Amino acid sequence: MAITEFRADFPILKTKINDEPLIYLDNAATTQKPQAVIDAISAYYTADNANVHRGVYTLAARATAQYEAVRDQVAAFIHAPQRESIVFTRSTTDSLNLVAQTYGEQVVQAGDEIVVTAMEHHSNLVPWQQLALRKQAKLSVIQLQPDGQLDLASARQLISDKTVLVAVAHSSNVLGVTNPIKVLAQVAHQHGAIIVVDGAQTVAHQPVDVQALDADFYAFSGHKIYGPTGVGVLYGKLSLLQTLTPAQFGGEMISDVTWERTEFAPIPQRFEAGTPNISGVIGLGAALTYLQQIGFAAIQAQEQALTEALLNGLLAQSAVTVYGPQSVAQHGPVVAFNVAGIHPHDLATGLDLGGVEVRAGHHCAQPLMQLLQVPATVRASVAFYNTTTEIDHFLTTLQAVKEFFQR
Amino acid sequence: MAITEFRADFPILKTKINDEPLIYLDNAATTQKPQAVIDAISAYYTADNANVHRGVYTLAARATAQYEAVRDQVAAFIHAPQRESIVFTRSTTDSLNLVAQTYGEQVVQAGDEIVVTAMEHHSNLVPWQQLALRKQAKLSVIQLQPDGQLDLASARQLISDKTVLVAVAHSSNVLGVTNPIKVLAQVAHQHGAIIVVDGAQTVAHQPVDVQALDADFYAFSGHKIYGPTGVGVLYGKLSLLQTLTPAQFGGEMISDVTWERTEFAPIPQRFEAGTPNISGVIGLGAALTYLQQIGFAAIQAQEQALTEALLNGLLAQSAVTVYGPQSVAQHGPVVAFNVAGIHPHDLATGLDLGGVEVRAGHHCAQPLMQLLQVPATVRASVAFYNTTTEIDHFLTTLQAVKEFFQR
Amino acid sequence: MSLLKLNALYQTVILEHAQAPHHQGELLGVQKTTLNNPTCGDVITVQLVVDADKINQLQFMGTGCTISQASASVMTDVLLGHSVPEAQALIAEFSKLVMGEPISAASQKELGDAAVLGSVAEFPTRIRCAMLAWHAAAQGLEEASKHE
Amino acid sequence: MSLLKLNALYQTVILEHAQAPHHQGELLGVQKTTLNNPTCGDVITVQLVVDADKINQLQFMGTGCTISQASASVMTDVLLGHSVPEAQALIAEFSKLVMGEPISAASQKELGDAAVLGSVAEFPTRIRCAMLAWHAAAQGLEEASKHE
Ligand SMILES: Cc1ncc(COP(=O)(O)O)c(C=O)c1O
Ligand SMILES: Cc1ncc(COP(=O)(O)O)c(C=O)c1O
Repeated sequence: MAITEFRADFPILKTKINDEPLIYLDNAATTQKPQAVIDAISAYYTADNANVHRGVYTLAARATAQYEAVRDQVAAFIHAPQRESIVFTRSTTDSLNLVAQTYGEQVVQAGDEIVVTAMEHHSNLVPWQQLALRKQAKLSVIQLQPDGQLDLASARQLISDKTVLVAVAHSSNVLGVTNPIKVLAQVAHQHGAIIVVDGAQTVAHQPVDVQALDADFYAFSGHKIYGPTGVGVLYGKLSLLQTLTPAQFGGEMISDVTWERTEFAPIPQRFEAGTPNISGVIGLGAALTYLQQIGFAAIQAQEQALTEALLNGLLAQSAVTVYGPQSVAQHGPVVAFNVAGIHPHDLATGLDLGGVEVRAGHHCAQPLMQLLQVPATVRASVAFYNTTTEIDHFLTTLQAVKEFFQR
Repeated sequence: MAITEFRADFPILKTKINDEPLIYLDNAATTQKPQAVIDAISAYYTADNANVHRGVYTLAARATAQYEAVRDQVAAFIHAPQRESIVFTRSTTDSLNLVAQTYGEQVVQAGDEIVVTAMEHHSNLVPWQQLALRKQAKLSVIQLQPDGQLDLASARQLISDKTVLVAVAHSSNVLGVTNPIKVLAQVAHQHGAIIVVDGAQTVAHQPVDVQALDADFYAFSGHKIYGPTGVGVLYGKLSLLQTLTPAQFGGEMISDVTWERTEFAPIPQRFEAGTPNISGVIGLGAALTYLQQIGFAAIQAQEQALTEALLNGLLAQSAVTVYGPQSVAQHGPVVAFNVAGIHPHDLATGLDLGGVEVRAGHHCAQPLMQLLQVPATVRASVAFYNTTTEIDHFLTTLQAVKEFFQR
Repeated sequence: MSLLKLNALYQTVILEHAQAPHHQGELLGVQKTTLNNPTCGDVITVQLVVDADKINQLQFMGTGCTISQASASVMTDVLLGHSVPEAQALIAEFSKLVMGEPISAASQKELGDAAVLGSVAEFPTRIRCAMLAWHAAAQGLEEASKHE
Repeated sequence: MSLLKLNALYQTVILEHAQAPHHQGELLGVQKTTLNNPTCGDVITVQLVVDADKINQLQFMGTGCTISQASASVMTDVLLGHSVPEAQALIAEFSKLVMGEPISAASQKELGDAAVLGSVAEFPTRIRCAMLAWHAAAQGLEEASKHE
């Protein structure tokens, strides 16, 4: 089956925006959902809905089995050595905060150093910044090369024996670069630090092997990988998760409760307080099954072709500045840019009138915007279901909008 | 329209369990979903899916408008004075932990007292117990009357000027009682304490007015009020929410971020870190709209009739002990019971073979089980879509199962 | 794509104001009120002087999109010379206008060039851009009143 | 409801074991291994004495449902007299059995009354009940081996 045929599985891609066919190029913010995911959620509520882990009756057993099967699926998907390493959360943000509220609270001490990179999303910066402020630890920022790639020399210089934790995006949601996690993990581990990887922008676009990367924690969101909103994943090394006290309490995360004290359940239950997002987890399972049907080989080939058309098309236009690497070899499916003299908001509104949905703003990376010396950028990001025709249409519309404002 | 006609809106109620028609009596664990809720989620993913609060394009504006409209709806539903008081969370558990991690962390000090009741669910007990342990505060437990109702004399005795926080269930998930929140709020406020109300078992069964109750915080889950899993609500008084620093960081909960510090967004955004459960919130909105179509008058009348049949039917059987009040006037739609000599798990398995889904276990209230001196109970809980025929069938099946084990 | 749609939002008068804003620049020694739009990073600073209950001076600084710049420019034109209560009423009317609520013909007239920004009502995500300078002015007026 | 279905899970031999469990009660002065099933509050304590590499004494205490009580009772019958490695192998076989995995006819025979608990495989929520005592025994054996 040709990759372009999968596009038909996404009902929203047949709709119109402002009387123009929808051209959805904000995939880095959230992806669209295939019918298989929508159907899995409906099917769950239509035939299997019950609370998990609690009931001895058939319906509850069915719901629990489906929920827990997705844990196996996720473990296999990111090559985790065991299912117990997979904790279901609300989102990447929730996963990263969970690490800050458990490992961060329980391990980081005054004088310790936490290292982040200059390209982090607020979700992988602010939790560490606030933890550092609470703990009187120091936050250091790995710098970037002029083309937006991570400066490994800066990383080697900043990560020292004082470092307890390195927090880094696997791929940037602005610059389109993917970071050398394996190398960073090695450097961190040499100094006795752990590495927390934000995989929000990566898991939908390339195979991830948390063991090969040697990541201590790895976080991602369901909604950015064709799954539902409200579900995220935190992978943690077994040996780390086992030592941590949970940060949220209640429901089935206990083993024994008296008025005075509580014994917590084994991992991963220990970190899943209260009724989880059952339909969300099941929807995520359907998304992973769907993705695996297509296969990453086909996805990567298509997304590279789209990125090439997008990047080169933008670079060919006058007055356009592209942030991050200028060559497709280093550039993932996210392209941030600006047009001289036109505010990103005005560009996005113009494109929107042509049915083209792109993001304008700081992309939750305000400090990176300061580094780039812009208040905001436009960002176009592709998924395998986009077409080169759409990219062409985007480029033509952009040209027309530019002419409107430049007249 | 007769209340019984609404039953047809719940597709799962037409399915079979173990070749018998499903009789779903575990509504206190989670309710089933009407087609309107399932359709709202599908419609969102089919036509409107985009990330909220971030994009200037049409699709993002549509998603944001729908998401924020539910905030107004929830505010109206629980009679909150303003929309800014409504924070979307993952669940009741998440809401209560949010209060513990913000108000609890920021206000409670060594020597302070936190008061809970003997009937609390783990989700409204363990967060306070762990907070008390962290802060060297004292946890006191309001006792119960012999029939399971809250002992107000005990409450008045325990709540003192040392008390900073009273955490109490609006309705018990085991005893079927509803607590006098207004009185407890008065007592708490007289002593300068705040009251945190767990409304998980209440909002689906009676109208709630947080202002009339004078609750400082009020928590509930979408999945127990005919909405999706993975979405919860925390209501907080404006004056309280405004003083609190958030506990989770990232995404759009900021106003300004530099490497060194972060300024947080106004409430309620401040407490909603990362991409929220957008489809969950929209599904919750559909559930509230649906509920309001039926109206609480009809719901309460039907649920009282069902509870009466259930409670009296159980009390009429030999060897049955019902926990909580023995008269329907004091008994809400949750009935916990045991049969002498038969383990609750065996009963639940027997009932399950007859298509009847009831809970057996500690119902996340282990300390209450110790108080009742049982390791576990069976629990049957009704919703308006149940029928008296179903209750009859449940009672007959229970009789047959009893006979099987007693032979 | 139809450029007609772009014309509806970005009318000539708006583009002109954005390209050559009125009353832009710093008033030395006058208190500043700064507001930002976190979604896009736009920042607007408003400075005003109230003398004998009239707004005698009113300027703005900052960067932003066409809508926020044009709106700041027309805001200064509209509010200058008005009393504080009059200015507050006009801000309220402008707010209604960009939210798509009906306003009286008299208000419409008083708002002058600002009335053109009524087109923003059809672009919900841009309402914040249009309101930014006006919100800053409202806050500046409140502070100015306190100091009296 | 068809009582036949109940009969499939609660076979006579299971009901008999639950009603009059074998080797129930405390062994004074012998180390205890206690496990609980958090879902239902069941608690099983196992005590065992290994002598000349054979399980010489083995008793259990605790409350629970029919399945967990019967399973504890048959567990004591099956494991008593076996060497530690033999017992460990039998526990592994029993675990397979209740998970619905095929086991050899020899194992089936060795498990005796315990083989009847294979019916639990069709009741996924009850597998934990059936395994509780066996898990406790496995843990007790591990501790006993350490002490040698
Ligand atoms: C009284 C009560 N409080 C809190 C909860 C926790 O709700 P959730 O699991 O949705 O967080 C429940 C339900 O499980 C409950 O019955
Ligand atoms: C790199 C990166 N990290 C973290 C996040 C946060 O993801 P979520 O909003 O799903 O928590 C995002 C997306 O917004 C992202 O792009």
